[in-house]
Amino acid sequence: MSSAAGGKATSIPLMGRDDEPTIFELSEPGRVAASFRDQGLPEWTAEELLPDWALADESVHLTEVSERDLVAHFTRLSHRQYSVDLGAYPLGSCTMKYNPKLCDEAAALPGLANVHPSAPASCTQGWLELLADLGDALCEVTGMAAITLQPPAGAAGELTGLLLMRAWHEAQGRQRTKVIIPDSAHGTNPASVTLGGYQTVTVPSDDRGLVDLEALRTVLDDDVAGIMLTNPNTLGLFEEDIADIAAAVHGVGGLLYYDGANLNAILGVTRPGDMGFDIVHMNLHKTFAVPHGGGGPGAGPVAVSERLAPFLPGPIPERRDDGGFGWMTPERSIGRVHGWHGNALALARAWSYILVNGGDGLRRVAEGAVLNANWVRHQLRGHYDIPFDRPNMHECVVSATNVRKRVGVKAIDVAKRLLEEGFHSPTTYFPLIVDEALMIEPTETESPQTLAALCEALIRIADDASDADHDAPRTTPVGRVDEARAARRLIPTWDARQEA
Amino acid sequence: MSSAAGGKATSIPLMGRDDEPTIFELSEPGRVAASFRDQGLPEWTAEELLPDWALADESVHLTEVSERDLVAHFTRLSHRQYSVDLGAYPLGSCTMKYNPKLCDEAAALPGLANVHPSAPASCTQGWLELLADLGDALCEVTGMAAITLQPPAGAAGELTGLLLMRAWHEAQGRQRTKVIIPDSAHGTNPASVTLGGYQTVTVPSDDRGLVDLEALRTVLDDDVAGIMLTNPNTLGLFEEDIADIAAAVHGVGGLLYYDGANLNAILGVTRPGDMGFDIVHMNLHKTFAVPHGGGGPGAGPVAVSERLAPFLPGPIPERRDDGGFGWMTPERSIGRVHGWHGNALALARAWSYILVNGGDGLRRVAEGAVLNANWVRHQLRGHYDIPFDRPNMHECVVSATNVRKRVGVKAIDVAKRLLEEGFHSPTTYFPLIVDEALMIEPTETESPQTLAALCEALIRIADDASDADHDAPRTTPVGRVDEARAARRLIPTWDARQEA
Amino acid sequence: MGHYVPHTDDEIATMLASIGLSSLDELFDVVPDALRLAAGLDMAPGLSEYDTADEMVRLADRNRTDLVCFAGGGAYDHDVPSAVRRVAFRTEFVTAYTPYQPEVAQGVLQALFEYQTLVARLAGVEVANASLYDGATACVEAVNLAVAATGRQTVWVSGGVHDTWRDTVRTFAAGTGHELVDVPLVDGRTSWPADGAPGAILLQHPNKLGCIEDLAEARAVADRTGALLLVAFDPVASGLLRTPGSLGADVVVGEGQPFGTPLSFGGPYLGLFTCRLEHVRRLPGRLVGETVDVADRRAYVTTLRTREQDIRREKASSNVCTNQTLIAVVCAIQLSWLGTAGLRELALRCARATRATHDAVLGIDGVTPMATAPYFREFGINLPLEPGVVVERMAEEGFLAGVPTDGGLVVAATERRTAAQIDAYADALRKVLS
Amino acid sequence: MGHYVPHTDDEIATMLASIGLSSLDELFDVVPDALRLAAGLDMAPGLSEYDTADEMVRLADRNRTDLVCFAGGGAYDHDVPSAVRRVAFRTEFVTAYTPYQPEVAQGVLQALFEYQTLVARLAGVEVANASLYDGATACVEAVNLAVAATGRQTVWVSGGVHDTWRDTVRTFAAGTGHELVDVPLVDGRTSWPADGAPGAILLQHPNKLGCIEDLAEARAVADRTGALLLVAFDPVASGLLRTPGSLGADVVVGEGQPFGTPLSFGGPYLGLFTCRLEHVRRLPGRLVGETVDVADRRAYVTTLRTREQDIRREKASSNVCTNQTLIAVVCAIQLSWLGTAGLRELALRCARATRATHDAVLGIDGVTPMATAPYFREFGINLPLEPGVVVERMAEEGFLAGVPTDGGLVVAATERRTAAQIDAYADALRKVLS
Ligand SMILES: Cc1ncc(COP(=O)(O)O)c(C=O)c1O
Ligand SMILES: Cc1ncc(COP(=O)(O)O)c(C=O)c1O
Repeated sequence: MSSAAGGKATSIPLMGRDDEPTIFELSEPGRVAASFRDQGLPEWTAEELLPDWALADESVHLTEVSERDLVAHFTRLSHRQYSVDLGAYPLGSCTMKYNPKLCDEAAALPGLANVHPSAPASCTQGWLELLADLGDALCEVTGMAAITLQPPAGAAGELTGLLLMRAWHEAQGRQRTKVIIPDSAHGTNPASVTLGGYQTVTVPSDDRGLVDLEALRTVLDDDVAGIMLTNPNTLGLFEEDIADIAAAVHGVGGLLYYDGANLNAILGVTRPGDMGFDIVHMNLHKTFAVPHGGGGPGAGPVAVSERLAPFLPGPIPERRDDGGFGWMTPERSIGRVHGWHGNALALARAWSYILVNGGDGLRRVAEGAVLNANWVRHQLRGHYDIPFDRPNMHECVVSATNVRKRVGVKAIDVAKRLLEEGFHSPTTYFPLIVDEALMIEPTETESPQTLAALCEALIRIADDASDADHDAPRTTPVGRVDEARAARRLIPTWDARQEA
Repeated sequence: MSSAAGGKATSIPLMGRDDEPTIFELSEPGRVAASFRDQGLPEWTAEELLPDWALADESVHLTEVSERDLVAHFTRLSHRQYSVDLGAYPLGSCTMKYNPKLCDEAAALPGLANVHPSAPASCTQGWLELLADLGDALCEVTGMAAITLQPPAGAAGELTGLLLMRAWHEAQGRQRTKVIIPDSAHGTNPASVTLGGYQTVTVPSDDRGLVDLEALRTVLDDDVAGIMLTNPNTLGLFEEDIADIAAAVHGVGGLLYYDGANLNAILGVTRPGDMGFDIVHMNLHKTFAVPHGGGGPGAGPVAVSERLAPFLPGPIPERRDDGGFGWMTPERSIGRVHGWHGNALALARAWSYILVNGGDGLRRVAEGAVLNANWVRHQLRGHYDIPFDRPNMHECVVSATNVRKRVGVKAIDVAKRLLEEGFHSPTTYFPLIVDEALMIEPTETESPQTLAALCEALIRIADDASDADHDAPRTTPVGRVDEARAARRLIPTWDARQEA
Repeated sequence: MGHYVPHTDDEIATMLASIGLSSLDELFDVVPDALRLAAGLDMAPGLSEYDTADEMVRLADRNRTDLVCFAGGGAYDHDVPSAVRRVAFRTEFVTAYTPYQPEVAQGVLQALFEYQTLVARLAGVEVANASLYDGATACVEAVNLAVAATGRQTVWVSGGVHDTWRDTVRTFAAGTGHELVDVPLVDGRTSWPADGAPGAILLQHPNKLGCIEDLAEARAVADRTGALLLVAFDPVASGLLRTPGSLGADVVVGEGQPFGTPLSFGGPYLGLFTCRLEHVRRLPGRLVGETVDVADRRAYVTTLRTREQDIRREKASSNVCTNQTLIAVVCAIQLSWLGTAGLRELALRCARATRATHDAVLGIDGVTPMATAPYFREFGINLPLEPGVVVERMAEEGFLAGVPTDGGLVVAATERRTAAQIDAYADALRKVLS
Repeated sequence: MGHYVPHTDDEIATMLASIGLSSLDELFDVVPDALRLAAGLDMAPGLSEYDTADEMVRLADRNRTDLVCFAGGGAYDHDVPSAVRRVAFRTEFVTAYTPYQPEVAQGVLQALFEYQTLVARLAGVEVANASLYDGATACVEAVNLAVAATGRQTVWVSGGVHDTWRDTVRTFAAGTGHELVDVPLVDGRTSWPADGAPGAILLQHPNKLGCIEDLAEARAVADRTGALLLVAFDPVASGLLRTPGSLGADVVVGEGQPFGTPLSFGGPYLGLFTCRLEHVRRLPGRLVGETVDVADRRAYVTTLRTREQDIRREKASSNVCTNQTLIAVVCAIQLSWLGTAGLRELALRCARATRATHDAVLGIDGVTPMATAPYFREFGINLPLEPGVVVERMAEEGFLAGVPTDGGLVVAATERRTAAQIDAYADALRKVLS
């Protein structure tokens, strides 16, 4: 292997120390960037067009900057920001893989971007065909029968799924109150359960890091609406007993919900539908190369088994016998979960990603992701604790407990030190059942060289850990940030700061 | 005025100190980024298609990287690069103004970018109309009669102009051997003179910093083919005697060549044609918002007066009576100066810039450029020597002689210190007639706040100058670079380095 | 083709060996045989980048983008300057994750801080979050906040709220058990019930017929009933109209698409969520705050995290995690580009084009207004033909005629619409109706 | 409209006052009245960004981009991957100037260093400069270098060099006074004169008819006559053919457009200039070299500057200043994306498509080959009709048929051409000729 690591952002350690003024500080009375096209209309005044009582006395103050200063300001801000295109981002559970540039261009096609969502089907056949094709592909990948593409993110998909669960149970004429989630679940799961109108019942993990089947059986009764699982779970471990779990839950008339955040691990290998899941959400921004955009937008389609199809949100694109496409709304639909058709351009990105990879390529994705994560676990052995040291899938969770015990350096210090080494940090303190957790998901797009450099850095950090690490990071645009003060002395806007 | 300066790249120190490995170090045997479309053709082997004697024994070794590593490498390199969009770039003679983003998008239009240059006029009417419109506009701006858009840069324009001069004199049945340039001329002028087959005769500047009219008269004789001038000249001063100069040169049958590098200063104010110039080149990458691209590409159209039109390079776009457009080649054309039609997409950018500004906007450009440069000169007075302290046009040339005498800090040290302050450096040691020259061209797109911050920085540097400045810059991706060693121990390629 | 998995066969072999395996399949030994997808996915093999692009272009070309757009209903056809596109989609913004590590995320964090400031000003309240999914789901969160704040389950929802937004609120109410009461429009304005004790009253301003609501009256109703006043506003209207906050709204939500985001077939759009400071601890989603770093340098960070699902779990104020940050950045840049004067000009030009369109079409036989109340940037008309049919026929004429609702058609015109287009639209409509 | 001059009226007044002026006009007092443009420019007033964009689109739409391209002649219709576009046009590369201050220009400098390495490898010689304008002007510089090196004014120029490139060489020879001798092609190969003492011999490989030249023979001619061997090569050919350097070329120039640059109506393209190390001090244009900074860190800088016009002035090796750096960066990224295997594959696919096209059209009545010598990626055909007429008629059929030369038509096919397009092309040509 060559010495250099492709995924190490060797330029990161010097991201600007100088802070960048806010756009408000750059603002100067009378400065203008905006220009407008010639409409050729009468220049009616506001007073001629609108009633006095409705008109503001003075216009809202925004900014006053030139296009030149505007462009420079945000360009400089971009230089104070880490990103996948600068280096590796082994942020567990987030699947920060490299997203092919072709997907950016696909989503920017005028023929997709310049279409009004209310335009009649006769004028949007291309969009409808795209959405129908994507839906079919996602059903094939998950082994489900029908799908809604409306949910704009994973959490929205979860809540949509829980409302489907509720509608289904009601259709069976029963009221159920509980939804089971494992103690390793992501926070959105319990939060969604509450919004779905259910109580959360937590089932512990056993010493394998998997759902404790016995413990599960004890909480299963006919008041259980269903269970929410990720598989592989948030420890990166495959729930080997999933078939028994499914049988048990179905046994009491409950439904299985699949949180698809970790779908990247099993593409083309196994399918939630085959495992017995009834409802599945996918995070297209994790598995299907929708870039994260600094926190969003994403897309969280929800696929379901045959029996739940009649309850899906509508409208849903459907193939007509004449080869054309139209919209249809399932007869017992729970209603819409988005103002329009979901994050359409993100869906288009995902479709281009599926086309370029194909069935064969998707399986390669899973293989690469799982290979990388297992290799990392092997490297870190002996330097970090590995609470569940068994074959993992797309991510591995290690613990800095030994380091903390030895020199008082915690997971957060390790994370900040890694920033100095030119990598983004792993996810820390999640899942909650592992203390000093470092959740590492290399993804399939990082090369062995990058993984080697990442592991070397992590090992060096553990082995050389010292008090000084509490001062890390020292080479980033700003040093360690005072989060407590931000909450204590809340400054949510520039105006609040002016008053403060 | 608000405190913050829009054009100060306060984030400049962010650019990585760590060096970025070369793409060759990132290369790994067997790694592939490329993919090709499905052609549906027989998969003939090279041996089936080409004669053995022509085939290479082994393929040329390039690189072997993944798309992910490729993107990250060049993205990180971009973080080690200063640019106009990061901050002010007061690089005299280069007119580093902000270039409207709309011009980028205009030049990227598929209808312009995906046209083969040999396509017949019947298929390229849009391009021909654009070039004809641009040519007309540039003739209006310069006050000339006809134009060639072929020259790809200023120097190419110069040489084209000199060949036109030569052709014209020959058409008059005379051989002339000398071309006059002022001692303040840019290096491309004398270099072009030589390639044009003439000898350079240098005329000194007088104590006003202008062409010494008397000295000029003494060198004028019937062996003089012409004179090359910039106006304003490279000191940023307007050649007030231009009318007399023109009369004198024309008096001996010589021609006047206008180096348009400084055209930004006089847009809509005065025109080379009206001053008596016969041949004019423009640097569209200076005046008409073609971005410099790290050193090019540019465009250097050459406009001429009526009598020189018959000699222009061809083909030239022309309006047909039927409203259509075609190509024509002047009867006594010197021949082509570019393989096709010049840097066409750069020409399209310039046209969009002219459209958006219009005649009124172009005059504003000149006003802003001249106002900014004069304001800067006034600010720096007393801190730097100002050899020719009189109203200047778009740029002002100051000298660090006083600073050098005081503390031994030279113009280059001032330049390097300014980099630490988050600005690009002015042009240094040019024009040659000013020692320790710092040539400052703020351009019209920088705001008063930016100019103030720039001047404050320059003044601080001069006033606080000390030995330590020889170590500047200290906050940039690399420290002061050893240029001597580069020449002494030449490493022009990665392969040379491997051998070295 | 898996172009994006870089590993060479040699590397795969080496890595497998170093973890004690001899084949890629063995990586999945933990998956019970019964669950293995023996035959692989039933999907076409991967294409080259170029063949993929060709297919995407084929699909894109099957959409009518030639239609001159007079449709609104929450999605507006505004111009977007090149500078905004170019800067907002820089890869550092596009490929970053949620700013969990503020030391290397100041770019996104500061952009969001500026976004929050700008949006809070548009709404006229003190706090804005870092974005929600879209206008419809922002209404859902507003209702949830209000019910939690007042402890009252009943919510009055004005019939002036976009149909699809109301549907969305209703869908999620099934989970939370909120009781939604529909309040009708009378001549284009919400006419509130005389009595009742709702936890919140929700109206849209200007509403789905384009009409300007009487927010002062709504405030009075809220005061009388002890409800929170929730306003779904059109942020462009703040260029001319009084802000909802200045008229007493407690929570102001809206759709941010008009600022820099193309029509995009409906998404990704931008859920604006703002409220009075007193409700900040119930704020859904992420909030960026200013603070300092160890060296006392100004810095930004996501704050009041204890509201959020990853910490508060089942007691979280909302389940939102991934939001629409990139679109918020676009919005911040677009608002900065418009600036104070530009926003006003934008609003004025939309109002002018709408007035011109209104006057042109109301001269047509059989076309009558759905309401007489003053409108801002869209207006409703009743037609002698079924609106859906009119939309189809108008498409043949090259126009997207409007958005059908309540048996009529709502017509919108933005700053992009010219006098010539408006005349052509009226002519086409006259032709279609005759 | 001058949108891009930020100054407010107040600022202008303040600035004028501080420099002792009271109006903008006074800034130009140094310009004699007689020379002032009293009436201002006779040009339309400025447009908004959007009206400008509309006009550019109107012009763009008047070009036929639907034509399936079988034209080459130095400009080839290759695929460009999105990654190359996205990265190469990052604003740091686009809006940077010449790297005069290496401490803040390592991005461009290192990209050029990588470019020089890649291009030197393609040519098979030790040195490549940082780019020239295009292939034609690169030939001019090659001739200038050779004449300076040998002190001989006579240059033999093969008739196989693209017509426009030869015209360009001839244009500039008028200034330098070089004597150019045209050397004819015989059955597609240059047939060199028996005797003479040129300073250089210049040929193209493969030549304008697509034929592969005998470089070994050319080297022998150069040795015999004491001339330098100048080769204008197609860099794509180096994916399969021996490099000119490996066959003894002294200077290798070419057109870099095939690597990442769209057809662009002919520019900006990329002049490749490479030579043997012994000629490096006569190298035209800029050269980047590796060195170190004060702290002994690896760094890059433009070097051997004493060759250049700004220092050597009238004695400079060339007058080139601004070059095509951005296109060189594009080229470096595209070559890195292709990689070793990809370049070979690219060349092979061009050769296959060209062979398929050749076989398809030579079956047509009246179509005969212009030469029987082996060809690589284009080939010449004689037609029963005037080639210009055929090109026009083929355009009506949806094809750009080729580039006319020497009474015939040169037809090229790249990796973008499919079997279906090639068959359709042959059918159309048959139709046009019948
Ligand atoms: C395991 C898991 N479940 C659910 C989610 C929520 O998905 P989203 O952020 O798209 O709402 C995440 C996101 O981080 C996750 O990691
Ligand atoms: C005064 C002057 N003349 C000529 C030139 C040469 O123009 P170009 O670099 O476009 O060849 C320049 C460029 O810097 C210049 O400043």
